[in-house]
Amino acid sequence: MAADLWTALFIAILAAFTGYEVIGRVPVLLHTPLMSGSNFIHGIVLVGAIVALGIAQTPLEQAIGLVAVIMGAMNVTGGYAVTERILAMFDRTKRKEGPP
Amino acid sequence: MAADLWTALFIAILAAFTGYEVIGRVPVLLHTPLMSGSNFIHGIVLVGAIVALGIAQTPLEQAIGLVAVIMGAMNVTGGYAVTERILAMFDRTKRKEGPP
Amino acid sequence: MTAWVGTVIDAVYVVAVLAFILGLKAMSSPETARRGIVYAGAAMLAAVVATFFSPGLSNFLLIAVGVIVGGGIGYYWARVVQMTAMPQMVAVFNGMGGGAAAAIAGVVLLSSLNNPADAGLSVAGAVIGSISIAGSVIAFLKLQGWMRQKPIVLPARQPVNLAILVVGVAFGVYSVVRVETIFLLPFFLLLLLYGILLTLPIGGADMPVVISMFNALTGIAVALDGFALVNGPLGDAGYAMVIAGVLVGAAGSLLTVLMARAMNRSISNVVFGAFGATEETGVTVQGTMKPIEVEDAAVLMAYANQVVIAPGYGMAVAQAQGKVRELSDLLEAKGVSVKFAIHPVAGRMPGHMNVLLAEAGISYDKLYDRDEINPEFANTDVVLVIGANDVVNPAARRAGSPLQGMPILDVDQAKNVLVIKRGQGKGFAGIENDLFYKDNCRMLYGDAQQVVAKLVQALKRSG
Amino acid sequence: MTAWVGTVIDAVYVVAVLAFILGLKAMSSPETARRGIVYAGAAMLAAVVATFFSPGLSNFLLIAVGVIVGGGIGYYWARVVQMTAMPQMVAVFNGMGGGAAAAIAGVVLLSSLNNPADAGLSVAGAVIGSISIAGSVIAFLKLQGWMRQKPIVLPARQPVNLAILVVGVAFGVYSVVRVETIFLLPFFLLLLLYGILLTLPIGGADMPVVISMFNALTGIAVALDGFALVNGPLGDAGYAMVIAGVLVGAAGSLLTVLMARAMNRSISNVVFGAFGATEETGVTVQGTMKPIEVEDAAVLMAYANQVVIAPGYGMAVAQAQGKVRELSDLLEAKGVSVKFAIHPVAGRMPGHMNVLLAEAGISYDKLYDRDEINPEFANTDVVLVIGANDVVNPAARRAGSPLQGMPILDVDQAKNVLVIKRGQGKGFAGIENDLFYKDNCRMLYGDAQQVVAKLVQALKRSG
Ligand SMILES: NC(=O)c1ccc[n+]([C@@H]2O[C@H](COP(=O)([O-])OP(=O)(O)OC[C@H]3O[C@@H](n4cnc5c(N)ncnc54)[C@H](OP(=O)(O)O)[C@@H]3O)[C@@H](O)[C@H]2O)c1
Ligand SMILES: NC(=O)c1ccc[n+]([C@@H]2O[C@H](COP(=O)([O-])OP(=O)(O)OC[C@H]3O[C@@H](n4cnc5c(N)ncnc54)[C@H](OP(=O)(O)O)[C@@H]3O)[C@@H](O)[C@H]2O)c1
Repeated sequence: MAADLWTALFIAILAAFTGYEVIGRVPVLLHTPLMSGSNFIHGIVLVGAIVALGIAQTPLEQAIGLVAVIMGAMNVTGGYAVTERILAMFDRTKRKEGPP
Repeated sequence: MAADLWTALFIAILAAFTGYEVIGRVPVLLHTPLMSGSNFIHGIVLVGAIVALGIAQTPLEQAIGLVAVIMGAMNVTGGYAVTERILAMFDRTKRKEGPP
Repeated sequence: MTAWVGTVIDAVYVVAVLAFILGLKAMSSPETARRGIVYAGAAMLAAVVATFFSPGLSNFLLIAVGVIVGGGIGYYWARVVQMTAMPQMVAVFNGMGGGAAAAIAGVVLLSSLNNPADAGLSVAGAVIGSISIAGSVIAFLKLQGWMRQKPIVLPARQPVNLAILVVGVAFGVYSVVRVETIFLLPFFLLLLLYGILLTLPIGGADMPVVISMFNALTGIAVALDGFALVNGPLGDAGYAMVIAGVLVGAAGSLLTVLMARAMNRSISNVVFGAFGATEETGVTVQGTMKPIEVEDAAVLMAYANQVVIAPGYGMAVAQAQGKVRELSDLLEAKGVSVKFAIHPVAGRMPGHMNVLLAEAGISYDKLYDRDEINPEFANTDVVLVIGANDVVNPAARRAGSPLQGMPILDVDQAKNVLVIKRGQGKGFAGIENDLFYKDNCRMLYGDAQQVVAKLVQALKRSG
Repeated sequence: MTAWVGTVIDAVYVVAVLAFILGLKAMSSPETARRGIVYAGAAMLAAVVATFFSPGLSNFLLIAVGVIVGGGIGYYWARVVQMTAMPQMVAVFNGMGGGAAAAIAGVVLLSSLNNPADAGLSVAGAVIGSISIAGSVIAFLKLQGWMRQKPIVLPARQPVNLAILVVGVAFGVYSVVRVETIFLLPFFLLLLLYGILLTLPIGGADMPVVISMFNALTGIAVALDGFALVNGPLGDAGYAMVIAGVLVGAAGSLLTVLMARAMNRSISNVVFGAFGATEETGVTVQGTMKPIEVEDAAVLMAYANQVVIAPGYGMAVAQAQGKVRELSDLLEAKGVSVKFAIHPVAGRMPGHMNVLLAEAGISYDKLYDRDEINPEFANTDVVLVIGANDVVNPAARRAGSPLQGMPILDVDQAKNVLVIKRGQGKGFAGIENDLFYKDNCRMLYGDAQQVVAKLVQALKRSG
């Protein structure tokens, strides 16, 4: 067990650097979509929620697990749709020709 | 075992990103010291060499292990000293006042 | 279940993590941003589907119901809201993530309170997740206008909040030490309360920074849950959570700092400052605010060589972007060169103006950022300020002003400045604007959408 | 050994990895570079010391002897070499790392050939490590001048090399499949041979790129060894190796690409191209090369308002930097403004000129990079080119030239150009230099150090 925690710590350190460095110098313009996009990514919590509900035994555990799954699923789909909508607007950055 | 390899793969992916991103836009001026510095960092191979020699059984294994340790140690100390010497020169970047 | 199923699931998680990183990277550059969310989305789908096949799960019906109900609500809600409501949507979905993290921690605590390492990690995850959901909900309510936007400042809030936090965490620790699930109830309740009280005193306009902070916190909560799961039989899901969670935690923290910096604020200022509750005193502005008729304003613009439009928060509230597009097209048809001056923190979220103007179909090459447009104002005939205030306030150049040092749009250097606003209302910073009293400045009072519509009408009549 | 020892060792590894990352980050910015190597060094020391206490190790005497002997040699060698020999020192120490990786893989293969996963990883590590040590040693010999620098091109080398690589790897795979250690001998020998043959055809001047490539390869070999170790009882040492190795592998790969790009080359060009073996034909340059007396050159410089010195490879070979410093000081004492024009790929390794001039005590604020200095040449009275050729060759502006598109120093736009070189020798790219035939250009023939010394003398006499 202890070994797994150390490994997880290695992973966490590296992930922190990756997250920090990947953002780098991001233009102000992208702050909101990036916030929304990273909001979507922590939707991976849904995976944990599925596991939690999947191993839940008592009705109380099942109820809380169900809440977790519902919330996690909202995080995922909502986060995706919002980010997608925001970024769809930026797509016009490509057509510099003029208004449609 | 298989689980450990997957974990190591997670770690490798993250380390690759970290290495790639950390370098980012490095000025040409620093290419050589950075090459030398990263050369020093893979001197961590000495740790593996110590383990390999430490668990070596047969004389052949011991001989090869000893070669590994010697080479690894050269990597570490030589890599450090070279990098240190190169970077010591750049230190004058700080005193913009003029020659000493 | 055969062994290769486990291997495939592990492989999916590894690929998903890779795609998250690539997606995040892609999202931080305008050209590739959209590709980024698609990568991340595909990875998420794969990870969720793979998890269904994990060995040893039960309650499949419940899981399916939860995913469908939650997913359906989230997707529908996100598709139907107004574009201007995006910040509060981010808040709400982030809160859901925090809530899920807290709930997972709850399940782990209920089922394995006797494992001190896992329980400890879960308590930490529950603390952060609970604060995140409570705070995000308050942020949502404020931004949505369902709650007072102005900072709500309770007496002695700092010590009270601290006490609530400490007592709440103590309940959690105690329940782990005594292996007693009953103490988990006050634990969760107190932390939710803390999240609410923490967010109440923050003004609606600081919300983007706070939402970003809660976003990073949710990431950390997810990672803590992941840590607690890695020891279990389904450890690799835990690793994926640790990586994605920490990734968001780190990226989100950096983003929060960057956002606060773009607004010339510090994080502690935002969280503990109750900024916006005070007002500057002692400085009185000379001169009067001089109104102008819509017809005269239209003529002024029609005969200009160059018109620069400086939109702000008021344009967003009034949803005037469509009308602004019409105005811009009309002026261009008359041979006037039209440019938009985009201040980085105009509006209420970073990139707000770009998003709205893009929505209205105004082409990106007409948008100029502060550094590009500032040198041009001296040669500009007419600047039309639409519902902007702080970002065009020359007081920023005056020592002692609360805005001091904030980079502004130098609209006061243009030959004529027209300002659309409803009345004497102040901007986000709550201070007077010297600009409105300058000789070259004229006011067009009224709601931004209506005034711009009248300008459009006047231009059509005249041409 | 008690359990907490293992925990402490694990913690040391985690901290060490953190310090490696921070160190690498620090090293990529000039202000913090030196701090970076100190971080990394402290971390390395801690990791090595911690490893000694790993449970279950034996052969302590041998380990100590190995560390002291290897460490001593490495340190002594690195301290005594000339600064100009740094590139080959990096090559040699990198080769040692590759060799260690190959040897570790050898031990693992000998002791656990029956574990297919570990053995497979070790074979991969051995392949890459062997190529790295063999190639690095050749690079060292070439740069040190102990072997012909010019590309050594054997007939049909591409298919022959490929065949050697394939057969070598096949021996390795076969030994794993048959669990037969005897096949490891041809395996290692063939791979060492491949490394040698791969590097032989590469010209001495391409070596920095190749060394950087071998550096990245060693990192990957170390990571592969680490992968093979994570399953063993001392797994955490393996994780540290995976992280540090991949870190170097990724950073080194990027660095290799950046270095090649700075020299306007592609990696495959460098590795497979045998560049420098061909020469341009068909273009004949008009005019003659006009020599000038040292005294006249000294007078020209002494009465100039501004002298720009453009050093190149010849200055490095001649070790003229000390004399150049004297010259610069003398001119400045006479009121002449002296600047140094540093082309990014002047010399034979990136940053070569900066390192040498800094070594001679020339202050950093006199060094100007290409973009800064190019606009100034038109207003410069005298440019002194010291042993530079390609980087000042105006042929780069001519379509069809092998240098076409390479950014150069526009020294030909100065009023007078003085060039120090030994004779008619060509530069690295092996092509004629139009500059030397221009009307405003005069040649100072001789070894760079001697010519500059004569200039110094002449200046002292005159002043
Ligand atoms: N962009 C971000 O990320 C962000 C985030 C948080 C905070 N902030 C802060 O928000 C401020 C943004 O500056 P800003 O100049 O855009 O806005 P502002 O300073 O808040 O001023 C908005 C102005 O619009 C007017 N207005 C409101 N509703 C209107 C309507 N329906 N029609 C016409 N006018 C209307 C108001 O005056 P009346 O009441 O008289 O109409 C007010 O003076 C900055 O201080 C910035 O630091 C920005
Ligand atoms: N910096 C890097 O990272 C790097 C790495 C690899 C390759 N390169 C390549 O190397 C070249 C560098 O250009 P460069 O202009 O610095 O050098 P160069 O083009 O190689 O020319 C050097 C010149 O110095 C003269 N020289 C040699 N020894 C001398 C001595 N002892 N005293 C006086 N003169 C001497 C030679 O002419 P004589 O024989 O007539 O004296 C030769 O023309 C570029 O093509 C670049 O792409 C650079």
